[in-house]
Order: sequence, then structure tokens, then C-alpha cells
Amino acid sequence: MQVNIKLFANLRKKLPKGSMGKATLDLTDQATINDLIHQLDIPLDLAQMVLVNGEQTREFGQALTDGDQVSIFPPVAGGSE
Amino acid sequence: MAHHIIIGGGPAGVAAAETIRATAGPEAQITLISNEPAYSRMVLPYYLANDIPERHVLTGDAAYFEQHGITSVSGQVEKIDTQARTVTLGDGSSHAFDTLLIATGSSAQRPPIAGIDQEGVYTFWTLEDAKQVMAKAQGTPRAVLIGAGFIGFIVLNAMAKLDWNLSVVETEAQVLPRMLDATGAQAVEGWLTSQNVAVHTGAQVQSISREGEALSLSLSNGASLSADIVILATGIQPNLGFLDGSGIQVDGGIVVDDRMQTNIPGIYAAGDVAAGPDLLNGSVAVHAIQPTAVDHGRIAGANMAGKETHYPGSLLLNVLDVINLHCASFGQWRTDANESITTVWNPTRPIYRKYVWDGDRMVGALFVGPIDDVTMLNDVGMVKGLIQAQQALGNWADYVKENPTDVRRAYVATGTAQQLVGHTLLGAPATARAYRVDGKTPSAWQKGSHGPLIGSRPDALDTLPRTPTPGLDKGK
Amino acid sequence: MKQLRVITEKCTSCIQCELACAFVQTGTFQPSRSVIRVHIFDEQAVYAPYTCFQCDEAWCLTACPVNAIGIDPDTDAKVVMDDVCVGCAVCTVACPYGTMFYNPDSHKAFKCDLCGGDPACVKSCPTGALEYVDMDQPDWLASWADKVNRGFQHMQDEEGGNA
Amino acid sequence: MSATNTMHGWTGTVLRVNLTSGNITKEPLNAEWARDYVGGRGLGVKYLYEEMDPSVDPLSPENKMIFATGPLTGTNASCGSRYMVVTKGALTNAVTTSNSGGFWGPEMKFAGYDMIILEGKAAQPSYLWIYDDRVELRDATHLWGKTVWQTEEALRAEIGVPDSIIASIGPAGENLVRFACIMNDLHRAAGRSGVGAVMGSKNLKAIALRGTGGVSLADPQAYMEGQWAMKEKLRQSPVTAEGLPMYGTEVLVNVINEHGALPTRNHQQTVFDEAENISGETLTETRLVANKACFSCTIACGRVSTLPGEASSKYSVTTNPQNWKIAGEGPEYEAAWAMGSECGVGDLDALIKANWLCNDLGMDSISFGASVAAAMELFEKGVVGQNETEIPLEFGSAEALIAMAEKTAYRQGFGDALAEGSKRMTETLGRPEFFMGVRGQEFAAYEARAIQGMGLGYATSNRGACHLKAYTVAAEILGLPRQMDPRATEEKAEITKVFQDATSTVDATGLCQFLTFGVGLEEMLPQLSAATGVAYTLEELVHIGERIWNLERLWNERAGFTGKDDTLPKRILEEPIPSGPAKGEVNRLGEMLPEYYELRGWEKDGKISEAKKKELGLE
Repeated sequence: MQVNIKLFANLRKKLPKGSMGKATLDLTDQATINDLIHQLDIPLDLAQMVLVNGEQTREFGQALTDGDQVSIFPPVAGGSE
Repeated sequence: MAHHIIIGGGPAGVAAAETIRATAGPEAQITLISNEPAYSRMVLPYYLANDIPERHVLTGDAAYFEQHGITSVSGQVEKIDTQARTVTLGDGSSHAFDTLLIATGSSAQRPPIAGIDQEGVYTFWTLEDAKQVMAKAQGTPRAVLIGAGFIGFIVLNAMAKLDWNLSVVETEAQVLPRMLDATGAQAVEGWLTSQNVAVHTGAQVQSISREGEALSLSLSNGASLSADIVILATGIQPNLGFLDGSGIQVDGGIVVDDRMQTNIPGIYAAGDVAAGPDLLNGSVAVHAIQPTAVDHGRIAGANMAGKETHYPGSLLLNVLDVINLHCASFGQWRTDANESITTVWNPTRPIYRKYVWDGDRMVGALFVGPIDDVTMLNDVGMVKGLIQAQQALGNWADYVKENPTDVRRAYVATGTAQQLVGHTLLGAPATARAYRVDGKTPSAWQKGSHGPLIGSRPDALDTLPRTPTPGLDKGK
Repeated sequence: MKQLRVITEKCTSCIQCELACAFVQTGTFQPSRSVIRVHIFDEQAVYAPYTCFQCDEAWCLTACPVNAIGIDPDTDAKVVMDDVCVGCAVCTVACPYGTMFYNPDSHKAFKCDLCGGDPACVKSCPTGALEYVDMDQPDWLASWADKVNRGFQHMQDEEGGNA
Repeated sequence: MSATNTMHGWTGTVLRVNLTSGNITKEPLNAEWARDYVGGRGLGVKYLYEEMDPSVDPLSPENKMIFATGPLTGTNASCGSRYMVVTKGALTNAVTTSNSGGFWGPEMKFAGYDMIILEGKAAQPSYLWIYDDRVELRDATHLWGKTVWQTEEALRAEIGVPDSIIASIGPAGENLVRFACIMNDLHRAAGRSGVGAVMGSKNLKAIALRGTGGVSLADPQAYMEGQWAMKEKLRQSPVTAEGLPMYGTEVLVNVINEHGALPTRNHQQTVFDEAENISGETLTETRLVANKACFSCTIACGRVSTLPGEASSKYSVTTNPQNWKIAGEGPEYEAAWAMGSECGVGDLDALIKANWLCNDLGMDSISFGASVAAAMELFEKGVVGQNETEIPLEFGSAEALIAMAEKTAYRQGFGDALAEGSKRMTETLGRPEFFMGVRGQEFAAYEARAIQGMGLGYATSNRGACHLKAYTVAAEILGLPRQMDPRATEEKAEITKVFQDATSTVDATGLCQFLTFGVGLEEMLPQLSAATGVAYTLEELVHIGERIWNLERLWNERAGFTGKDDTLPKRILEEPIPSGPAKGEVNRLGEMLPEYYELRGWEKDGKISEAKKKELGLE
């Protein structure tokens, strides 16, 4: 199956230059979020925020389905005057 | 081994003696002839102000000279025979030299004022003078300072610290005529007035007379001042009288080349008596200031010891703390031609700055400002660097002219520090003087261990990550 | 001998070094009493702490009329001995680097003494912009100068154009 | 100095300047109040509460302004840079506490003051020049009309002290733009609620400072251990040690957008399709020159950006192009949102430019951007046309955004309407429903329909809609200190109260709120106690925060606000989000507000109960 992934902040360096953090990945059927994070070589503690189709989830054992949109953020913050 | 004679135990003489010893090794024979102990004159006012004990005034003592193999001879040189290569002292003794350094310094002038020889009227030039004034001063006397020059003002500052009641009389139209221009002097005069110091400029003291316990001064401007103590600080003159007929060339001071050698080979001069090379214009001039005296002494000493060393020249500079108002001057500050100066003037603080330009090079500067202005101190040093390095500032000159209080950027961008660093006067790192008051070692941290003060820092803190900055050219 | 090295690229201008320096010098946080000074050149976006290089010529030391400045044998730092210094300020005009200061409270000269070999500024820098390392002469001045200069050149190029 | 200083942490002295009479006095800080309200926001509000009638016109001479630091301002505590401007907001008519970093607050401490209280109105444009205990009120006629950057340059040259630190207003403040801010260090802003307009109404152009004193500590050793411990924790936090330094606040553009919570085109949508263009990642990769810290900050989130070559001349600036240097600060996330997605503008260069313009002209980029967005909706809906606006105010128009920045600050043409802020503007034009904010102040960059807790926070914020008084985004999106579901309303009343109270305390210490991404009050406590010598406990600190919050609320009650003002615009409460991850959501304020009142111990109508006042020592 194929999932669309978006990586943000310094996780972007996990993808080739110029990809702007976006890629479509081939995954084996039944692959979980954990598998995806592993395949991308992202340390688990840096996957601070994982969104599947716009919803945050911490259920990394959850199986993905074809066409899912997965966004992964490292720890970030903000909000100033 | 060669015999090196040094006349004068001031900063120039002592620096020369030490440099000879360091350069020529233990064999060299060194004799230091002086009619006074080795001490620093410009420190005397601090002694007066009780900032330091008498022993702190000394720059060497018998034990120190002995330890360094410097024969210390007390006496007054009467005559130099350049042919026989001997010096003759007042007691008739004669000393032969291979090389000779004349570092006899200068003396205070005594102006022709009626009644000047009374008790209570002092010059303030020698250690003896200082002791006399201190013996005379009781409580918070009324003091009149005649002569508002550099030396006078150091004394003034000391007297102000002691809370004396002060008046200043200066013949010229402004105070510090050889250190500040009219605007700078105006700042200082206003400041002095605010500090309850009465300033009389453009006025001569016509007579000093006694009125009971007190002295009465009558001034050319009609004023009359009452005083317990009168301090004369009306200028100095180099001690050159004994050179008459010696054949040593004198022109305001003893003319020396860039090795501090006079017209007579093997005879050198240094300090207040020497007219040495001026850093900025290639001429010779007397720069009667402490740092120049030491530089002169070191250059002369190296050359006397046989190590050919050339002096790039001295930069005229002065600095004063006038009751918490900081004043500094550098080089050729005298011009007032609009096209070659940049000024900042804020009378209320007061703040005054003046830069003098020769094209895109700075050749002179004046600073007046509150002593707690740390950025000014920073700029004072950097301006000294710019002038000393004769740094061509290029476009940065325009920048400084437009932003005269932002010297730092130009200093950094032109690489001035980079240019200066590593250069030394004698071709080797300067060494600390071995003479130490009370035998102190200049070691480490005097304010106690700062470990407990700063606390125990976690080791790992070294490594906070930071954005690698792409730099400005990235966008190009 | 060890010296302070400034890595200008890492400096963020937070002045933690100034605060630490003032604290060990005076016991309070007063950056104006720090002898390390962070130069903040906003228009060029360049920030760098700057303090005494403990230079070879030691202009301050040779100019001192009372021999109050000596060389710490442990660190090679030129140190001012407070009880000998009279506060004449000659060192502040002799130093061509702008790194001799004057304490208006004590009326003494003061300067970087490398904290006896454990500089508080290095300790407090959160980004590693300050190092205390073996170095013959300061090796970072040229790149610092270059950065400021390039920024200035850039500014001049832009001038006049409608930004 | 009149006051003797036996205090630590605090300087112990308040500077009071009556601009009407020119009278300048120094008085001892009220030590009891200092203990109970700490400093900054707390102490400032206490003084304002005790000294001023809250019902006065914010732009009248009767309004007072307090610049307040905290006991840790000026220390080497990480991020101890903050000062707070406390006054009645020109935009909101409510109490406002606008916070800024940079170097100004610490310099005020070094000059010897915990607070500066300004009263009355100067007869002609004036500025204050403070050099330690020497304080002068000087004529600023020649500075009036200058932009912030010009003012700093001219003033610094005039006073001749290169390292003086200046806070000033720009043309926006002079022209009483309702959301004018006070700028210091060129790019730091006491941004919101129109504190700059209040300063302008007082004819005060700037306050220039130079201080050579220090902040002393009651127990230096305990203090040093405390500050090291906090720095170590900050180093361990991925947010404060890496996220913020690397990408700044701008990193949130993608985060919030991916959650479908990035208000777009005046809150008509909540996903912005050009978010990537204006994101922190893009800024860092293409426009960042350096990051810059405020005083004593070990995070350094400040962005120094550049507009190279063509980007620089892409949009013309008519006012003061000579001001433009190669590098300037920003934009921060809030600015990038308000002028970016909220206006539909996806051009980062335009945002950098508009942000610099806001800084130079001295106006709050959030309220400015949001007001332009509201105007764009008015334009889109045909309420106003090009006859009124001259420039087509179409969503997505960078040209319009930049042109309006200049027109607003100078109140030219349609800029005059914008300068009143979006509430007054939409009311005047008969369409108040297009105002997106609370108590007259525009929202910040978090969609309350997609993040429920933020809705409650906005509705109850004492100074009008504001993200800084209860940043529940931390829990609801970022998972700090624990992950909460942004779509749920459960527990939001509690987290909002807890955040509001804790934030009030942080704002009182002089520290920056960004610390709270890595540390909490428990890390600040040892430093605060060791600096001041007051043996605070954690419970007391929380209690102090609650006291501050309630005092602000009480002040607002006296100014005429009631529980009815604790509400959100109709769009947020009733119009479901049309698309994106949060599609279909509205904010369910009604589910949270009663619970919140109850937790607060207030009456059902939102009035502070007598019991609560008594408990907090407010009556």
C-alpha cells in the first residue's frame, strides 16, 4: 500500500533534499505507525506528534491503510506577542 | 663586559635597566645614577589622597636593584664628557660608560609670582613636595591650584577626594589647554563648578600675601582668594642644564632617533627629556607621559644591550579622572577645521567626543564623559587602536562620521585588533616587572575563589544545540 | 597557553557571559561591570563577546606607573592587583583593544583575568560560543571582521534602492 | 536616591513621572504588595488597581501606565528579560498587561527601578531619559513623526550614550492606532491591546534608559544552584533546547495547520493551502540569518531574517525606505498567521516585509493582520468597495497588506478605519459579526473551534482574546505537560484555570513564558526565593497567580465588564468548520464556562464571589 507522509522541522532531513518534507511511501500491507517511523529512521522520542488524517494519535501499533496521510512532528513550540 | 650607565631612576630609567638586564644577560654591568629614590611621579597625588602608602610609590628599592645586579648610585650628574665617555657627579666622582642613557626627567616650573616663596605654597612634583603638603594639610583646608594642566588635575582630583575646598586658577582661557580643546574644557569647567570647585580661567595670580594664618591671592581678574594651601602646577621643563657644552643635540628635548640614540653614538635619551619619534607624523617631539617614558626606556635598553630595535614612535595620549568625569586625548586633536573633524557634544551629561581625520585615517581624538560610561571606555581603547594602527577605514570612515558613538563596528570590520595583535615593541612578549610592592605575586584571582560564587554547573550544559546560521551570503 | 576563543556564529547575544563575569567580579548582576562585552551588531546580524586577548605586548602592563599589573604564572593572564592599582586609568588609554576597564565604584582599573583558569563566561555560555583552548594568537578575529564587513558592504549596496 | 535599598531581587524603588506637571519622584516599593504580587504583571495590576479609576477613557490623561519588571528581571536566570506594560487598553477598555523582552526591562532594573508609573499627559511631545538616578523629561518635538527605528537611532545619537536602551512608539502610537504597540530594541514589542496608543495619548515618544547598577541576591549561592538546575532542565527539553532555537515560533504554522486549526481568511477556513510557504521550515531554510536571544535567554527563539536581492524590492514601501537594512527580526508565528493565512497571503517575503513595517511603524502585527483580514471579508462580501479602500482588499493580496500597513499607521484613507481595530471597524460598517475576537481584541493564531480549550481561554482572558494568558495549546496540541484531546471539552475548564494562574505567576517573576515548555513553577521557585529572600512555597506561587487573575477580573468588573463579555463570536460558536481535519466543529463554550466559573469560585453569572475575594485578600 501507499501512504503520503509529511515530515516537519528537523525531521525533514530524513528525506532527500528538495522534497519539502513530503513523500509517498510504499509500505507492506498492515504496516503500523511504528513500522513507518522505523522505516524513516526516526528516533521514537522525536516522533512527538503523529497525525493520521489530521487526528493526533499515540497508538503507534495502529495499522495504516492505503492512502493515509501521516504527519510527524518533533517536539516544537511557540506563541509570542 | 660593557658598562651601561643610566641617569635617572624614573620609569624610563628603570625600564631601561631592566631591559638591558633581560637582553644582555647576567654579565652586563649596569649602574643607575639618581638623585631621588626610584618612584613614579604621577602616582604622588594618590599618595596625597591616602589611596596608597608611601612604599607603593616606589618602582624599585635597594634590595630589588641589588638582586638584579643594578648598581644604584645616589647623586646628581654635573657633566657628561662624550669624548672620554664619562659622567661626573656632584661629589666629584667620575664613572666611565660604554653606553649611556639620559633619563633625567623634568622639573616643576616656578612662575614669577610675588610672594611665591612663602610657607604654604608648594610645587607638587617630588616625593618630598608631597610629604610637605601632607604635613601642612589639616582637616579640609582651602586650597588654590595654580595651573589647570594635566598634573594639576591629578592633584586636584586627589584634593577633591579629601574634601578640600578648591579653587583653580589658569592663565590660559580654558582648563587643560594641552589636553582638551575649548569645547572639551567647557565640559570640564561646567562639571567642576557643579562639584563646587571654583574655576578662574584667563587669570593670573599677581601676588600671594599672608593674612594671619591664611594666604591671600590677588588675581588679575580682580578676584581675591583666601587659602590655606597653594599648589603650583604651572608646567614642567626637562632637566637638561648639565648637558651644556656636551655636544649632545637639544631641540626642546634631547633629539633621538628611532633607537633612542642621540647624535652621539652610544649615548641615548628617554622619557621627559627626550624628543623622540612621533608615531603619526615622523617628526620628533617631547611626549612627557608615563607610557612613552617606559617605551623609550625599553627601546633604549634593548639597543644599549646590542639588540637593534626600532621604535615606531610614541602617540601622545592623556587620561584623567576629574572627580568622576573621564577625559582622554590622543594624537593630533588640536585642529578645528570642519572638514577634518567629527564631534559629539551633549552639554547636559556632559559628553564630548572629537575625532580628527586625515582622509580615512583617524589621527587624533578627545573624549569627555562620565566615568561610569563603560561603552565610552571601550571606545576610548578602540580609538587608540585605530590611531595607533593608522588604520585606513575606507567606507567605514563615513560610517563613523555619521555614527560617531559607534566606533566598535568600524574597529571590528577593519580588522584593527587582528592587525595589532601579535606585534610587540621589542620583538618578544612583554614580561612582567619583577619588582613587586610587598613581594606580591601577580597570581590568579584576587577576589577569592569564584567557584562557589558561580556555583556548580552541570557538565552537560556545554552542549546546548543552536541553529547553524546560514550567514548573510546565503541569500545572494 | 590557553586563550578565549569566540565562535561568533554561535553567539545569540544573550549576554549570559557578561552577567556571569559581572557576578564574579562584583557579586551582583550588572553587565556594565563585566569585562567581557558582547558586541551586538544588529544590522549585520553579528554578535560576539569580546574581551582581553592577554596580548603579547601587554600595553596595560608596561604603561602602569605602579606595576599593579602582573602576569599570572598559571594562566598567562595579565591581572590587575587591586590594592596596588591607584586608578590613574593610564592603562585604559594605553590598551589599543578597548579591553581595559575602569570600575567607577572602586576607582580601579579592571580587566579579564581568566578567572584563574576557569573562566565564568565560558562556563555560562549556553551555546558554546566561548571556548577556553590552547591557542597562540586569537584566531577568530578575521572571520568576525569579515562578517561585519560583508554585512556593511551589503547594506551599502542596498542603499538608495527601494527596499 | 530617596528609597533606601534593603531589598534583594527587587530594587525597592518606584519611579513616578507626572507628565502633566513634569514632576518626577522616587518612592519605596510597597514591600507587602511586592511579596503578595511578586512583580511584573502582578504588581503592576495591583498598583493600577489601587491608584486608578478603571472607568476612565484609556486615551485620557487619567489613564495611568505602569512599566513593571519582576524580581528576576535582570538576573542571569534563563530568560529573565521581561517587563510588562500595565494600563487600560486602548483597544479593549480592559486592563491590559503587555509583555516584552529584549534588553529594556533589565536596563530599567539596572537603572534602579522596579517600576515606572506614568501619569497625566505631557503638554508637548516628550521623552524620558533615565541614567541611573538622573531622570529627565525632555522635549521630543523633533522626534515626533519618526518611526521606531529612526527614533532609536536619533535618540541614541542625541543622548550620546551608544548602549542606551530605548522603548518607543512609532507613528501608529502617535496617531492613536488602537493596536499600536511599544517597541524596544528595534524588534521587541509590548504588543497587544494598544499600549502604544496610550503612550501616544500621553505625548510620550520614548523612554531611553541606561543603568549601571545591578540586581542583588539575598542568597547568591542558593540562587546560582537554582538557575543552573533550571538551565539543565531547559537543556533536556527538546522544545527549549532544540525546537525553539532551531525553528523559532514559526514552526507552529505547519503544526497548527496539520491539525486543521490555522484560522484562515478571517476564520472562514481553518486550513491554509499555502502554509508551507510561510512555515518555520521555509523561513529557516531560505531567509534566516541568525537566531537572536533576548537578555539572558538560553533559548534564543528570535529570528533574524533577510530579504535578499529581488525579494527585497518585490513590494514597494513608500514610507521611509531608507530605514531598511539587510536584516531584521521576525516574523514570529503570530505575525505570520495574522498577516499570512488569516489574510490569505502565502508569500513569505511579503510577510517579512509587513512584519518589519509593523515593527518600524509600531503596531501589533496580530491585531493589524486580523483587522486587515476582517476588512478583506468586508470587501469580499461587498460591504466596502474600492471606492473606500482605493486598493482592492482581496484575500491573498500581499500588495494590499503592505499598503495598508503604511496607511493604517498614518490613518490615511481606509487605514483610518483599520486603525480603530476590527471590532470598531466592523461595527461602524454595520457588520459586527466579522469581528473575530473577544473584548475588542482580535484572536491569536489558534482556531477555537478546533482547539476547544483555547475558546474558553480567549473568552475569559482579562485583556481580551489572547493566547498568552492560558496557552492550552501546549496540552491540547503539543502534549505538554500531558496530551489532551483538542476536540473534547472535558477537563478544559480545569486546565484553563491552572494555566491562567500559573501563567500569571510566571508573568510576575520577570521570566519569559517560553520557559514553561521546559520547566514549571517548581524550577522557578528556588531562584525567586533565593533572589528575593522571601521563602515562597509552590502553593503560594499558585495562589499568587490566582490572586493576580482575580484582581484583573475585579478591575474589569469596575470598568464595566461582566460575565456576558465571556463569549466568542457567532462564527466560532455556531458556524461549523467547513473543511479540513476539524471539519464540522464549533466551539462548545457553553459546556466549559459554567464549570470554569465554579472552579474559580465565582457566581453563576461570572461575578467574583465575596468569598473568593476574601480568600485572596482582595477586599
